[in-house]
Amino acid sequence: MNEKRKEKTEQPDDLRIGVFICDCGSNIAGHLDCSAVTEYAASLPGVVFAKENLYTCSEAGITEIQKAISEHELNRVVVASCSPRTHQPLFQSSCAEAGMNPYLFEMVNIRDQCSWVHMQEHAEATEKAKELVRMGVAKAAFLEPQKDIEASLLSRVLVIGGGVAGLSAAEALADMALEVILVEKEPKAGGLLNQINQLVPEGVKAAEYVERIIESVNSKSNVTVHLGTEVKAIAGYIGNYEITLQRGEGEAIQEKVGCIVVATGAVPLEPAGLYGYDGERVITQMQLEEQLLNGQFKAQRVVMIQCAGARVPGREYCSRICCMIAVKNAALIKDQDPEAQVHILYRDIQMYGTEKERMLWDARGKGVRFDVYDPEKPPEVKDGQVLFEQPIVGTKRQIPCDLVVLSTPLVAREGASALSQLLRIPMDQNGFFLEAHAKLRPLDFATDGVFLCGSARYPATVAEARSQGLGVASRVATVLFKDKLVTSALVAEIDPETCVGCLGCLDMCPYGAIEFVPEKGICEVNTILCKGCGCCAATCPSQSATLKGFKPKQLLSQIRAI
Amino acid sequence: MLDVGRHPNIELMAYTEVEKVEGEAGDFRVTVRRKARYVDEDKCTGCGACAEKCPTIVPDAFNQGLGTRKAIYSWFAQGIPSTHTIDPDHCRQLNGKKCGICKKTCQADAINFEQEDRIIEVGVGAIIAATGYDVFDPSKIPEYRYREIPNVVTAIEFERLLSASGPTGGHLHRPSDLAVEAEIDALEKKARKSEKALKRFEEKYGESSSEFFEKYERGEYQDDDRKKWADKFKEHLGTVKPLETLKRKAEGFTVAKRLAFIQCVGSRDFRFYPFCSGYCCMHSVKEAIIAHEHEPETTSTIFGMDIRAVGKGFEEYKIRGGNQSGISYVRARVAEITEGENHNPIVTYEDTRERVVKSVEFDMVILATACAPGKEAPELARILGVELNEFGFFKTDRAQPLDTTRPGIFTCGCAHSPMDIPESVAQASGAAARAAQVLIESQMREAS
Amino acid sequence: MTQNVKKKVKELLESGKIKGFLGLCQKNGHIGPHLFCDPDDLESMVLGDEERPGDSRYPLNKLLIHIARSYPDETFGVLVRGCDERGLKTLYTWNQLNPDKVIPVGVACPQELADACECLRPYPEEFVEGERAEERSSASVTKISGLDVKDRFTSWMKEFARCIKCYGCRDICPMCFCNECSLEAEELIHTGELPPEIPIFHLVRAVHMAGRCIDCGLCNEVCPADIPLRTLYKKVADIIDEEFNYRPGYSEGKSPLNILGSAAEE
Amino acid sequence: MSKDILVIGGGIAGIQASLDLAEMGFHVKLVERLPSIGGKMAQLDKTFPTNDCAI
Amino acid sequence: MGDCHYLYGNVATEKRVRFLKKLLAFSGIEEERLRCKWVSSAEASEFVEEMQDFTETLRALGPSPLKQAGAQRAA
Repeated sequence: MNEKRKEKTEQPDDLRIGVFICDCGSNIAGHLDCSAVTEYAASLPGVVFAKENLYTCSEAGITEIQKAISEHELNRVVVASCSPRTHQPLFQSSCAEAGMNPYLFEMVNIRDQCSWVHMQEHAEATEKAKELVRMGVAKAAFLEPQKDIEASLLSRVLVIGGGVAGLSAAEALADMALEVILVEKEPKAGGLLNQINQLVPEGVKAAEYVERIIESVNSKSNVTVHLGTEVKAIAGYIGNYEITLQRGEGEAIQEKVGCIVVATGAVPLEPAGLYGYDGERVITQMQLEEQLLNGQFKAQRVVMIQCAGARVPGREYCSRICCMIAVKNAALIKDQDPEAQVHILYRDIQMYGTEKERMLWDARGKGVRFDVYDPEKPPEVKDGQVLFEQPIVGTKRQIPCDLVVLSTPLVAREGASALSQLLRIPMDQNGFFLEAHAKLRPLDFATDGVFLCGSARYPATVAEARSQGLGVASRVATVLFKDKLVTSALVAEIDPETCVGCLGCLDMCPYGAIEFVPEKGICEVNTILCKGCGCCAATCPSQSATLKGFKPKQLLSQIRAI
Repeated sequence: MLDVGRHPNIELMAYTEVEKVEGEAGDFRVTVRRKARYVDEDKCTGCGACAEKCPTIVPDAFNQGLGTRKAIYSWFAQGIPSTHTIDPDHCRQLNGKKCGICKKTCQADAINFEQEDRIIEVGVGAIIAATGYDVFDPSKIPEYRYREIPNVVTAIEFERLLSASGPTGGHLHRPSDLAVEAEIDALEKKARKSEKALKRFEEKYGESSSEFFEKYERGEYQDDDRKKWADKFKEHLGTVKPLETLKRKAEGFTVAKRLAFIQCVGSRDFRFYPFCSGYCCMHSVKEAIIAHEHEPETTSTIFGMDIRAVGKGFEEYKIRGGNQSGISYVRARVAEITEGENHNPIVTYEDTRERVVKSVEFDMVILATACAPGKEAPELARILGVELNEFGFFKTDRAQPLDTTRPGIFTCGCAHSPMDIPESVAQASGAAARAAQVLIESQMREAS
Repeated sequence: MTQNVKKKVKELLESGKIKGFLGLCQKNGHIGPHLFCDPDDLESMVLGDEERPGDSRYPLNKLLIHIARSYPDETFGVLVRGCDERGLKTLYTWNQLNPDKVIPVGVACPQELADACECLRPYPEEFVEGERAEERSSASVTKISGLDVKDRFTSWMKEFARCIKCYGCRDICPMCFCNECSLEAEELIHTGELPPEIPIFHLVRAVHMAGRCIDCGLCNEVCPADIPLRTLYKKVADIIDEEFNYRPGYSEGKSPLNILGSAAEE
Repeated sequence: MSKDILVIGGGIAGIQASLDLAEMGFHVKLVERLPSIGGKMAQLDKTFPTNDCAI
Repeated sequence: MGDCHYLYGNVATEKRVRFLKKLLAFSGIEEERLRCKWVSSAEASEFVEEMQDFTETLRALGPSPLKQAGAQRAA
């Protein structure tokens, strides 16, 4: 029954491993003896070439590897340097260019996991680096060549959310000759802008501004807009998503798209119980916007309190735009009625950038008063007065007022967690969607084919939402302008002979990438959906389900090499 | 950065400047000047052997003048392209003196002193101006005495000191200490030279210089040769004594532990730039956290009117910095920096908490300098035929935030306005989208 | 003793509800599993209590899997004791048997057998033969748990050291339905070594028994080295019960170790 | 009518714009005043808020 | 707890570890020899503390019984 398992556990005979030890400038070489590690690597079984480089990731380092592959006919390459996250794709593509299958490449992290954490223990760090390299070489011996997986791409995009971000994304995608399906839950597009009075800095009417964009989007032939519609189900994967839309009680609409843009925005916090909020004498900025919009605003003495329910334990983030809204409205009130007294109590006045800072100076010029309050001793609102401790002057102050406006932060929509389940996309602790990389991929998700813009990622001003809409269009184009999609080969596989169809793996797959095939009575992996997490391999008792690149033989050889 | 160098669709033209732009959206003719590197790009492998041998040492602009580089150099270690460049102002050979060492050492024979600037014409459909910004020169603010006090540095200089690939390999040596160490090196070099000369005399006359000098003092020798020997000995003493005192002083040097960060240097200041540069508050918090990582006893004080942690995860980062990395935030606008003894800068400010004027001594002061518009921006704007706004950045309109005033030309990043890296990256993708749209539109018009 | 069972089987066969009945038969002095298809030829059927009750039991469920696989559309009857029924329920959840295609015929175990097995429920839901015996808790587990860590280790190692790696426990176990067992994977258990890497060999099997073992005790009976495997697997089942309040055969659905997310815990 | 795009400035913004356009299949000419690209970000050691290294 | 890169990987592991701890204890290997802690990439200092504490516990427990058993078998 187990002849099939007879492959020898020792290494296959035709093994020619090349090991490259990187100094990484002084990051590694500064804390351990790289040449000793190189010498040691050369002595390991199967290693035919070992070299130390100053910067393996530099052009010189790359040519070094490629030269070694051709001269020494290497069929395995191990690079001991920094974390695979930084340069693994680069090294793999360089090996491929030199004629070696990129999956016969293994990286060993002797910087973040060794030199950086043992800066003062030079000798022990060198020994540890040797062991890490020995483990890497042991695993490299069992690497098998793989081929990348290819799939077709549909050049249609689904944009979820018709706020300014979603509209901008739809407009930009349409201008790039892509077909767009825009879905908006509300009967009318425009999102928060529909409740906003004026925009800065020229004081354009928000309604007009968003109307112009809606017209531009509607005028484009390759955009279909579904208002009052919600996304019910999403299946499939990058390049081939099947979407089910539901308009109210009507029948479901099926659509097929290649990429998805999430632009569901965020909602202002309902500050229940804060500063005696009652929607009458203590209102939110949104309610103030409405009053200004329909001309019902009549208050003479206004006090605005910033960071109401924000930058507090449990909701620590700064919601970025509430200061701008407060200063805008304060200046507006002074324009309408120079006699009005407007007083803004703040912790930090977040008027970053060029235009916002000038708004602040203009507002001060118009007589808006600004005062710092101490977060430990927040202001109190009592029958027509705001009492607070003014730290700079050091006195307790009362400001008589007939209206208090709370600047509350934008918080995640409750529907967000449902969407995150639907699309299997992660959220951060504040309920905003978590992008792939905070710095270098702010508009992508880790799951390929799904992108993000606007306040769904983090509160953003109108200008930021518009440029993020454009940005996400470019990110989508980098995928859909190609004729086919190539994904990594490191996915799971299930051995059809030994699988008994017990569905153990199927239940454990977080991405639903495993299906049961009744006729054959076994389970099979959808290689496009599979993210290579290995949950199935960890569950299968008979090792029928395994993850390419992390097979039991490979891992056990690595463990035994310690 | 690497991907740009290797991407088949990107032609990288480094050390090149735009000279002229004509035509309109969809069909621009651009003339660029590829400045002479005096090194053949195709042959040079960036091995750096020439830089090792080059005798001319020059302050390194990449390291803000803190470190040094040679007349033939690569902008920074992992720079792309790694082709080296000869600095025509400092290279002996190019200034008529005899040298050519780099040409001899270069195995790839890539050095070519006769190389000329090349003018190239390029046809493009759209242009993106991502020319970034300049760091504000704080010496314009007299009360911060940036030039006079060595231990007052700009944020970028501090960054270089922190960086493992920087001049001090990441150790926070104080610039005043670095100056002393440089002096020690120079004196040591001089001492070695004079010692060699004394040795020649000692071999010639068979006695040690000090014994000889005592006799000479007593008038035993009058001949010229002995006089030269005595003068040389005096000169030698003149170098060795200060060398000893400096060396003893150098033993006491430690890395900088008490750091002060002063925010809004040049920003929110009507004398220079009335706007807020957006990233410097967070930049200081990060530098304080990293400094604490390098040296756990480090304490940092950040002086700012507001600490603007407005981006995603920024406020949590600032709070964590405060709790775990010994950072305290003081709401104040620093009035003046003076120098106390041992080169320690003293920061004078009004502490708004206790409403009293204080002067506190620090090991080092870091100025969070403003994001000034590029000094070449006006010139580039003229070439591109676009307007600048009142702050000196490219003028854009509200409906299309990334378009300049000339159709087909777009801008993003700090050339558009001061912003942090995530915003720049998002805007860069946006500008790419706008540029792509121009090309797609013109292709469709062509096709129809 | 077997009249009621024979009557029931005869009924099922004649009514065509089942194609065949998998039970035990006594032929030329031996008791073995037998598929009775002819309603009139039930003479040799027995319940497997030759001298003492339950002394010749077989994993009839495991055999049923293979039979059902070759005749996917047919329904079969099978003789079940308390543990066999738990086996059937668990095999249903592991998609090895189709509940609509199996009709169990229950037999309750006598008290003597129930004590020997220390069985928690020595009777199936409905049974045609025997009476309900009292449930017993596993004294053997408490005995070992009482020892201190060092003694526990030495006692188990002494037991495991006698293992001759005959894989008998795996082959007999109704819950071990894998085509190929990872305990025979070259890289995990090297061939040619006796005893096999202990305690890894037995602990790996114990982990595979988590959420599967129905405590039928066949492994104990079949082990030539008399290693108290049942006690080990009883403890495994107890842990799963304490931690996730799930016991194979008693609770519904799959074991929480095999279900995504924390939903299964409460 | 060319299929090329000129990007002036080799800092993080120029690099990201060039990479996006190149991935879309356009030909990009990236012009940088200094001997190599990287701009101000290359001078940074680490970046907030994740402390990843800037290179 | 929920923000595992692969969405639920950590939940499954946590359950297995709870089970394994007790199984090991029953088979005579001290429970403390297996420890499972959640540390994100940003929590470097917590990771360091955790590892130091773990090494101290192991040092207190002395050599693993498996080691001695392995040694006997080899002898």
